[in-house]
Amino acid sequence: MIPLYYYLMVSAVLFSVGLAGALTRRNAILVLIGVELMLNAANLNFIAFWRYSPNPEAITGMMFVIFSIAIAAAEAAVGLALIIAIYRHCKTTNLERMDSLKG
Amino acid sequence: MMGDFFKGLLVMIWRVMTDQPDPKAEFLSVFPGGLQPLVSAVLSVSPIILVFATLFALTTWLERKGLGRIQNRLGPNRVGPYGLFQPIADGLKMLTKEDIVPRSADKVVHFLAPIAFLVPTLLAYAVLPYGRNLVPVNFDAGILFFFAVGASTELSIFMAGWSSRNKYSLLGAMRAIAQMISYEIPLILSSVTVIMIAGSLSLVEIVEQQGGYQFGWLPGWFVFTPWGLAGFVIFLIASLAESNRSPFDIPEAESELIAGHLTEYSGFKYALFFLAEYLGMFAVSGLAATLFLGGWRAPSPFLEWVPSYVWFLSKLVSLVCLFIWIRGTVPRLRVDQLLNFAWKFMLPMSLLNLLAAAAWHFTATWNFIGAGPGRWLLCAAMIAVPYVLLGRALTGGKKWTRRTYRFAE
Amino acid sequence: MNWIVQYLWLIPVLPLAAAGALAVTTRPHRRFGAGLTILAMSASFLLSCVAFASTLGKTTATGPLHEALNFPWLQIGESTLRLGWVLDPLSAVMLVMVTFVSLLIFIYSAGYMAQDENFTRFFCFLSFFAAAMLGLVIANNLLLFFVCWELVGLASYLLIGFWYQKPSAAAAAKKAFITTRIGDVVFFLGILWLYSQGGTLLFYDRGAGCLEETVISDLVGRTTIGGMAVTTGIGLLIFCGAMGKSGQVPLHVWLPDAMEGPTPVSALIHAATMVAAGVFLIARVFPLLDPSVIEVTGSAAALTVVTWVGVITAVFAACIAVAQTDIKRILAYSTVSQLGFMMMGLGVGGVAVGMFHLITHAFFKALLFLGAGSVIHGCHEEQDIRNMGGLKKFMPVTFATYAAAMMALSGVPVFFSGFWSKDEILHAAHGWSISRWPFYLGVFGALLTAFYMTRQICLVFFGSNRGKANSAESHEHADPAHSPHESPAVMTVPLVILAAFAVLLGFIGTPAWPWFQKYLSGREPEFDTDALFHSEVLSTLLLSSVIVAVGIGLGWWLYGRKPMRKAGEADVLEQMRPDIFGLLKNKFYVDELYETTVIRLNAWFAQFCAALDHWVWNGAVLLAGYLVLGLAWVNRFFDEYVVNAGFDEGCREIRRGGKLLSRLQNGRVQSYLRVIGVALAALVLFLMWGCRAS
Amino acid sequence: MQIAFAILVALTLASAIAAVSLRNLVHCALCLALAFAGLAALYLQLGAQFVGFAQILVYVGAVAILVVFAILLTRGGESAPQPVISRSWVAGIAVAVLVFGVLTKAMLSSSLAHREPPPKPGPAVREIGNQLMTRYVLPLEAVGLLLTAATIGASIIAMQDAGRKQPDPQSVASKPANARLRRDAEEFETPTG
Repeated sequence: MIPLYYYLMVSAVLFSVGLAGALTRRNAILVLIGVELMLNAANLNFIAFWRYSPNPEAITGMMFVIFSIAIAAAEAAVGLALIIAIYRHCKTTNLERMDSLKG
Repeated sequence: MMGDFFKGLLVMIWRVMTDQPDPKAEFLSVFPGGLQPLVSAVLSVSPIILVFATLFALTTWLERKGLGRIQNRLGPNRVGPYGLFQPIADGLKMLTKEDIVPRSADKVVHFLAPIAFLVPTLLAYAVLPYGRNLVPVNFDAGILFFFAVGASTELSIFMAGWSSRNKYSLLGAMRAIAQMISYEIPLILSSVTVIMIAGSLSLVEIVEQQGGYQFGWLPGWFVFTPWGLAGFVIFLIASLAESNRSPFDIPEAESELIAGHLTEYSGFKYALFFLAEYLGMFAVSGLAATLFLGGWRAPSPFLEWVPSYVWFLSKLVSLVCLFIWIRGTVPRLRVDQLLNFAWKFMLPMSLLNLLAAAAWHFTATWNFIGAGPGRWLLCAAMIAVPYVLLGRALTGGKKWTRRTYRFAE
Repeated sequence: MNWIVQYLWLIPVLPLAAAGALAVTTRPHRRFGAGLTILAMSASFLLSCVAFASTLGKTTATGPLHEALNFPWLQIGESTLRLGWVLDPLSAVMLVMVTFVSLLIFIYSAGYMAQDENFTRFFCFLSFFAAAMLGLVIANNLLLFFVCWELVGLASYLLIGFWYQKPSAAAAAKKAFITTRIGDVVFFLGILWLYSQGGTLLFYDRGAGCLEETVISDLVGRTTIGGMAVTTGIGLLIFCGAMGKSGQVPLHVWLPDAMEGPTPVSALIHAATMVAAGVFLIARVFPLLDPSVIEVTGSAAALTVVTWVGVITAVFAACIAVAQTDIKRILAYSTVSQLGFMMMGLGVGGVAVGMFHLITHAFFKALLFLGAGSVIHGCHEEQDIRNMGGLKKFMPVTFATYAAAMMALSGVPVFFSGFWSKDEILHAAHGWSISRWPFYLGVFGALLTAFYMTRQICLVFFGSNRGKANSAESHEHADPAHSPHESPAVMTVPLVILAAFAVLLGFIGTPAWPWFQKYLSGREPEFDTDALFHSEVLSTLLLSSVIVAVGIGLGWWLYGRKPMRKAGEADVLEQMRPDIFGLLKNKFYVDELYETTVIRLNAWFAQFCAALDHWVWNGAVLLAGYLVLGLAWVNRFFDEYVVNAGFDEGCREIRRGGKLLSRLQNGRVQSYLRVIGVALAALVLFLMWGCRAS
Repeated sequence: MQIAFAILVALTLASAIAAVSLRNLVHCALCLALAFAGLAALYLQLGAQFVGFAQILVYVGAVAILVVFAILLTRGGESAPQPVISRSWVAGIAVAVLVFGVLTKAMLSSSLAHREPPPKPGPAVREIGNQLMTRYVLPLEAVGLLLTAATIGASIIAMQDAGRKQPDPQSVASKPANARLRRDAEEFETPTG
């Protein structure tokens, strides 16, 4: 049977991959993708902990994932809409050129 | 060894024929333990593929014949009796055609698209209960599974449209996705009513719930309740749109954008798409039958002896015929009409239907005189009144003038 | 306490509400406007009738019962100012009269103003006026009285100037307003004096009111300049207000000009109600003028003044009326003279006499004005009686009612109300202790009244038509559009009703059955016919009948016998004595007199003030201005070269610091994210070590 | 079991890495969808059926589509000419590695990392339903509100502001898909690629 920390490792890798993507890509959408990946890594953690918890009848972990999925969906929708709006405003999705808020 | 193999096979077939529980057990016992899951999977999958592939072939023939009749033509009548072998001929043609890929196309995605389209469609069949004990996998979230895989076909359509680098394909794909997203919501909402009443996500359970007869003769199918009827209609319309069939076939409108996302496909890949679309249609009508028409249940007590899968298949086929009929009758919509219809009419109606179902659920405990007719009237009113009002509001009180025909000189 | 007294306030408030509603209605809603006002008016008419009925037969030992309802309105330090309303025979009679006449006139105006574009505005003003008048009638507090009084003045200003496009109308409105204002100022002085002396302005306050024994007997004790009793002084001041409002000489000048307003307005304000307000005021504060009515011995000197002013006004105005040619002006001057009669009646005979004439006069004068209005209407806005004549056959109803009113005014014996009321006055004057002259002058005035009314009616209704339509007698009915015509029913019906009252109303005050007088003084009337044949009563009756006969006969002999042929022709009297006639025609040159004296003085003073302003004050202001400018300049210099420099330096420093710090914020999302990542790592590490430690 | 797990993990991680590293954005989006599918499969393997299907339904069915649409609307469809890696990528990678290291250290040092799973719990879907309706009903309401707000907000943000481009009111209907579709029609008149 698979021990828990396999899943934890997987989610850690997934998380850092997402983080790396969010940190290194120029395109805003790619950054969003990275964020989504990080979220899913967290979800995987929850599910894994639920499954491996001493009493899986308490389905708190799953609940948490369900809610986080819903919220992630909302977040994706709004985020993408924002990106589209930004694109329409300054004709780029390149994060390095969206620095009009610099001091 | 060989003996009990065939014996087991025969027993299994007999049991399947006569709706007996757990038909596979005896036959599986022949095999060594390691193989058993694999064999059982094969045993569940292969009949589905065979049956529905045949059904697909027959349906193409039936559709062309039916449309021909509707359009006052003969339809295919050359190959075989009544052109019955036409599908075979078509299939041969398709398979032997050259497979063209545009130079600028994104090869990988272009290649993956039909597969990504076909696989989920086939997966959807896994949860349908075909007969009394005939269900491949009995997930207790079966209907959710169905919709999940159904939803994942949209991406494949996008892949097809985007990868072939053709404006018509892209437009078609975009239209298809917009349409599918828009109509998925009424589809799911109208089936949520059933889930609410049945109290389960498992299709088997749902069919179980539809047993028995009300008033002694009317089957307990959900379609025979106010909310059920409304839900059934909404479901049918939405599933028409989901499976890109006329009058909602604008994604592949031949006359506007030549077959939409299928423009750049030919030969085998095109055949796959074609197959997948029809399979999708079967699956969704199968789901409709399961949710509203009582699945494999017989319409009346004295027809119980007929095997259950016959009922299921007959319901499915009649739904398919209905689809064909609609396709032959109703003209195609415009994009904005389509979406307005989805968001301004279908969505509110399905929500109201949900309310009606809730009312039905809570009035189930009524036990005064005339409670039965009372809740019938209540729910019916809860659906009918908003329907009339909404219709009024949407048509903006405009009168339908007589249609005028314009001919080319 | 009588229940109707609780709801007395409704009577003025209903028309006020109607006015308010109309003020926000747009022009097109004519029917609504008229309907609303008439509805409100009739409602308050009914209420008034109820109130009137409730006062019948309520008497006390001393006199009529005054049912007052007072409430605190304003708290100034120690003293609270209390307002309230009172219901007693006086106000009840006035209420009924005012509401009834107003109602009829409203209905009439609905027909008269039918063509006017500002229909709704007109009704709004009318209703507003009625509200103010009714408030004045029921007021139980001199202040409230004064407020309503001023509102009435405002309403009359608005209504006189209703056709403000006509410069003459605007001027007339201004004149009326200012002239009455002169009186009002004095009136207000009187109020203040009364408050300072008596300490209350409530009329009736369970014995503590300013018209009741305690206060009055306290006031009559004190004397002021020239040994005059305080009450007398106050009474005179208040009487000045009455003079202004009800056009006594010398403040009568505004009343004739007020005829510029629409005829219903003239009828309502300048005949029936508002001008009567002055008389009503005197009747209301009568105890101040003559303490004896409430068994307080004190000087009634003020009454003498009232009497003399009344007499002079009566004769003076009657004389002028003889020579006027504008139909409404004649009526206006006759109003003035009748008001004089009322004042005289008050002076010589007390409240009952004056009020009786007021009531009867209200009806027939309103009727006269409405008739005149109907005549003007029928003759297409023609007002000069020289261009009329022979209207008898064109407008029979108008003629009949008009004739009735005329006879009532000139006091044709027995059957007409004017006869009885005027006879009352003459009789009282005859019995006046101080002097006989009022009697003689009154007789002369009555004679003139009969005369000029006859003259007017002859010129208007008899003879042949001298209107523009057929100034050339060639074709009588050439164009019916311009030939006179009878007015619509909505106008004639009120005429008929008023006529009925003008005739019958006299019988409630005959010497044989003096119901009215008794009612006012709160006693039971008793019926005795031989009071009629008491010697000097009979003699005055006969005398006044003779006078009337003479007056009418003279008028007929001069004007009726050989009617005026055509418009341009000179008046008969003018042919005899041009000088006198001219004098009368020009109203004794009173206006001109004021023009040369008062107004000239005023203008001169104004110019003087202007000069003062321009040279003295202006200079001072300029000086101050330059001073301030100089200061400002110094200030600016300091700012620019001391303060600004310092601040600029400071700001520059701060900005430099900010630049340095803002490097941190480079606006790149990802760099922030990096920081977050590092922070996350740091946090986890910290937690781990934290756990290890614990 | 192990094999399936290995395959799934390999698939998921590979497609995740591809999703953040490929040049062509659409490929990235597709790989993202694949990664989501793999995760869903992992959930199923962990016995969380409902969550798995929900994951597919939401992420593959909706979020991936949204991403794709966003990509096309921002003309990211064609491969970018300029370098797709930001200038400070070294620092980024460094931070990511740091975080990864810390996480692994935390995990391995924790006691319950090597816990074995208890026997499989019973079918949880009905249980989830009950819990959602009873214990978690308030969060459920909140999430419903959030989703509504997000829908409206997203459609308003992404809507072409009506004054400028689309005078007719009904195309600015209560749905981004509508406006979206029209915008595609505008933006992709010219064949891309």
